[in-house]
Amino acid sequence: MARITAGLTTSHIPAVGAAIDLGKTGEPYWKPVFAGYEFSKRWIAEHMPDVVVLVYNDHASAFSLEMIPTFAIGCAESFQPADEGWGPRPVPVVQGHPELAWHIAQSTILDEFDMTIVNRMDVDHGLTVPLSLLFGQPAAWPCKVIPLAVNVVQYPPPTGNRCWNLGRAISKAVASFDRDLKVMVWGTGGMSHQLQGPRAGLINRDFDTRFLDGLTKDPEALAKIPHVEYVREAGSEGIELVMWLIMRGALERAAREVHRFYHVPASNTAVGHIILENPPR
Amino acid sequence: MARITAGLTTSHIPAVGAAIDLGKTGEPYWKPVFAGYEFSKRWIAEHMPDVVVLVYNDHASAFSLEMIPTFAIGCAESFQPADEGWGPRPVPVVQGHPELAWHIAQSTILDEFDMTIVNRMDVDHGLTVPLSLLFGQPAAWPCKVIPLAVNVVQYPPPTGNRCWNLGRAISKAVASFDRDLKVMVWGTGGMSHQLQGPRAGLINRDFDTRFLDGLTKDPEALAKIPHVEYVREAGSEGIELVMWLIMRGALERAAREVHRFYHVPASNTAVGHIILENPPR
Amino acid sequence: MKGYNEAFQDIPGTVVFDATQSRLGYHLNQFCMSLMKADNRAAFKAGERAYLERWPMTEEQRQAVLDRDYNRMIALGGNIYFLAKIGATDGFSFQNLASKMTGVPEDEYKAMMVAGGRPIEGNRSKTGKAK
Amino acid sequence: MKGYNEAFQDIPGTVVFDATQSRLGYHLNQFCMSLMKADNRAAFKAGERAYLERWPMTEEQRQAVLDRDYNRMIALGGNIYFLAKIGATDGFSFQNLASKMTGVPEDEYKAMMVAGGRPIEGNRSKTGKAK
Ligand SMILES: [Fe+3]
Ligand SMILES: [Fe+3]
Repeated sequence: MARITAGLTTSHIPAVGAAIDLGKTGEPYWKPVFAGYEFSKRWIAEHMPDVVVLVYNDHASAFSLEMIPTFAIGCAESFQPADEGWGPRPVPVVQGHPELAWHIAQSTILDEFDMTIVNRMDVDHGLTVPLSLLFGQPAAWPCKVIPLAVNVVQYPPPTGNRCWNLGRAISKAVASFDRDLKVMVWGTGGMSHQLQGPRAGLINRDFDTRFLDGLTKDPEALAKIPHVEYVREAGSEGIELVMWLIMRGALERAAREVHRFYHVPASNTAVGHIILENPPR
Repeated sequence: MARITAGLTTSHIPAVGAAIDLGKTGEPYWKPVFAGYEFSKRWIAEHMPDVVVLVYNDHASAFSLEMIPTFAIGCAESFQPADEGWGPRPVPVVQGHPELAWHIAQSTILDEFDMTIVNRMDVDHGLTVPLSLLFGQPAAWPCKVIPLAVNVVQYPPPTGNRCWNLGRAISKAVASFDRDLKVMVWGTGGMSHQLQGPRAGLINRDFDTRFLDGLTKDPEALAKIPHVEYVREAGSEGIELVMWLIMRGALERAAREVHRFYHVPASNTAVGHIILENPPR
Repeated sequence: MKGYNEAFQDIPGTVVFDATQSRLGYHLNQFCMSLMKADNRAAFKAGERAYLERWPMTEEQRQAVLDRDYNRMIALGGNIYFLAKIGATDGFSFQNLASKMTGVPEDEYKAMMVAGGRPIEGNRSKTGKAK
Repeated sequence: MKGYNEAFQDIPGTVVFDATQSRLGYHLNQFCMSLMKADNRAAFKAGERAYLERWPMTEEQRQAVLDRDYNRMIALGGNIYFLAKIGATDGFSFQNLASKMTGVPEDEYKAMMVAGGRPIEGNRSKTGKAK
């Protein structure tokens, strides 16, 4: 049977993608950002998953205001990098895993999550920057990816509790998939950042640290944080952190933190990155 | 505050729409079908709602296989009749109620229903035939309509229980809307019919009668019916009946049946129509 | 969950549009969607094969469309709500399509419906497990 | 629920993209989506006003785009994830947009970020209810 081996969270800042694409990772400004992923790149090479369920938010790329799904699961064979206004990122096409994606869609719908099934979708920096951070610049991504897009653009987004429970439902779905696959779940976005208006540039190291601590030790408490607290404490785009709870809900309660990185700033944002491993079976 | 005054269910057979549009309602074949709606037309003229929340399924008109939402709520100002292959039906443009629709969207998402918000959508016979059956052929529809599209095309559809609970969440949402509006909820589709393959034409009067009886007396029991039982007993397109549970969940437990009509056949389908009134306040 | 999909297979004469069928019939069904535009219907009517070549479906699927073999289209992943657009383009009613799928003349099919439809007795179960 | 939307209004310098904003900014944001195509970007650059006239937005919204007044666009229903496409079309980084929105020179804004960002203390609450 398929099993979830590990999860990780990471910011998905577009400027980080640009730094990689333009060969600036060695510059003094960027060096400390990428240093935080050195361990992670070695770790993932040793623990290469067959499939990543990549939880991210679409930043008004695949989904306009015409149709706004709360949870959208990508069941296509492949997904093209989106043109977000400066041409598509020069990264490989993302290869999906339709069989597992459809299985997760079916299982979660029967568990009463009201998923939107998507068979055609371009993927933006929210999905491709995490891949670049973990895998660098290969000719092809080394594993399959199932995009799971969460609405955090149009209010209201799903509650933290709903995200947590979706994670649990994904865990159940993966465990019932009848093929021997190593699956990881990634939660992306965050940490504290505000990209709009006179309060742009807000960073809250204390909030972020508590969130990183709680992710391993007390995720149930994090799942109770109301939206207004994210926006107040972590900035308007800090709401992206609800997506991390999907990752956490998909892992076991006893998951162990094996790496943590926190850095301010990358562009306007606090970079947060943590790796959790499920207990060995 | 807004309140739900009544609910009704009705089949939404395309051939019924064609009979109306082509002036065939007086023909011997069609006469008994439309006779069943005579009471209903007088009743609704006396109890005219300000807004109808119209639960229906899109029949591969607004939603292709590119993107399949489980629950999609129409928040637009208006909705055009869809061209389903023979030109759009000659019926008025459907006027939405964006304020209430957005309010229901927000309330149900915070109640952990994973709605898809839709701001641009054509509406097919699933939505317009019920309007024609109740309102005839006016120059403009006499009330606002909020389309609520439920996936019953791609398996799995939402469970009956999920539909029932969505109805309850809609009831809560309407009750918290700060305007004095009379709202009805309509559940459409069904009853027994199969449109595909060698078993096409299946009709199950016993199942349909039990379903109509249970709708008033024991809706909780109906909410437990598994998908396979709908398909087996009521035909592959009989699965549309799960949508009736959304209507029923939105009404009070003590709602009273004021009209019932059942007729076989209209085209390939058993016509089922029932009107339930909430107790007066 | 495995049980979920398998349970439907006991129902005679019925194909449930699950993930397998949906993946199989994706382009066939998307072709049907294209018939929602009058221009496309005209182009299809003007040259069916040429129009079908525009869609990356299998040759089997194309042939089933050309043959108006609805049961075959369903077996190859078509869904009746999508396929209905072909019927509409042809100007046929749903009852005409039903007569094609059930293999009886349209008159006879209509008479069966007027007489109360296809009975449920004997049509519940292939294996007889469900009575 | 009423409390849900109102709670956000206590947060300084922040517009939450709720139903009201979304309805207000619908066409402004859909215009931004159009800039995801190179041809449209070229057409916009070749004649901004003419391009904006194609979209049924208000004259105020058009002027805010022409002025690259992001705070005004946000007040008029723009959402930053959509508006970022204008910045990308102009070839500006997000930090450039942030400097425009915060009204400080880009150098100064960058220096603030390098120094740890805008502090949360004093930026939580308009009313002082949240400390
Ligand atoms: Fe983001
Ligand atoms: Fe229907």
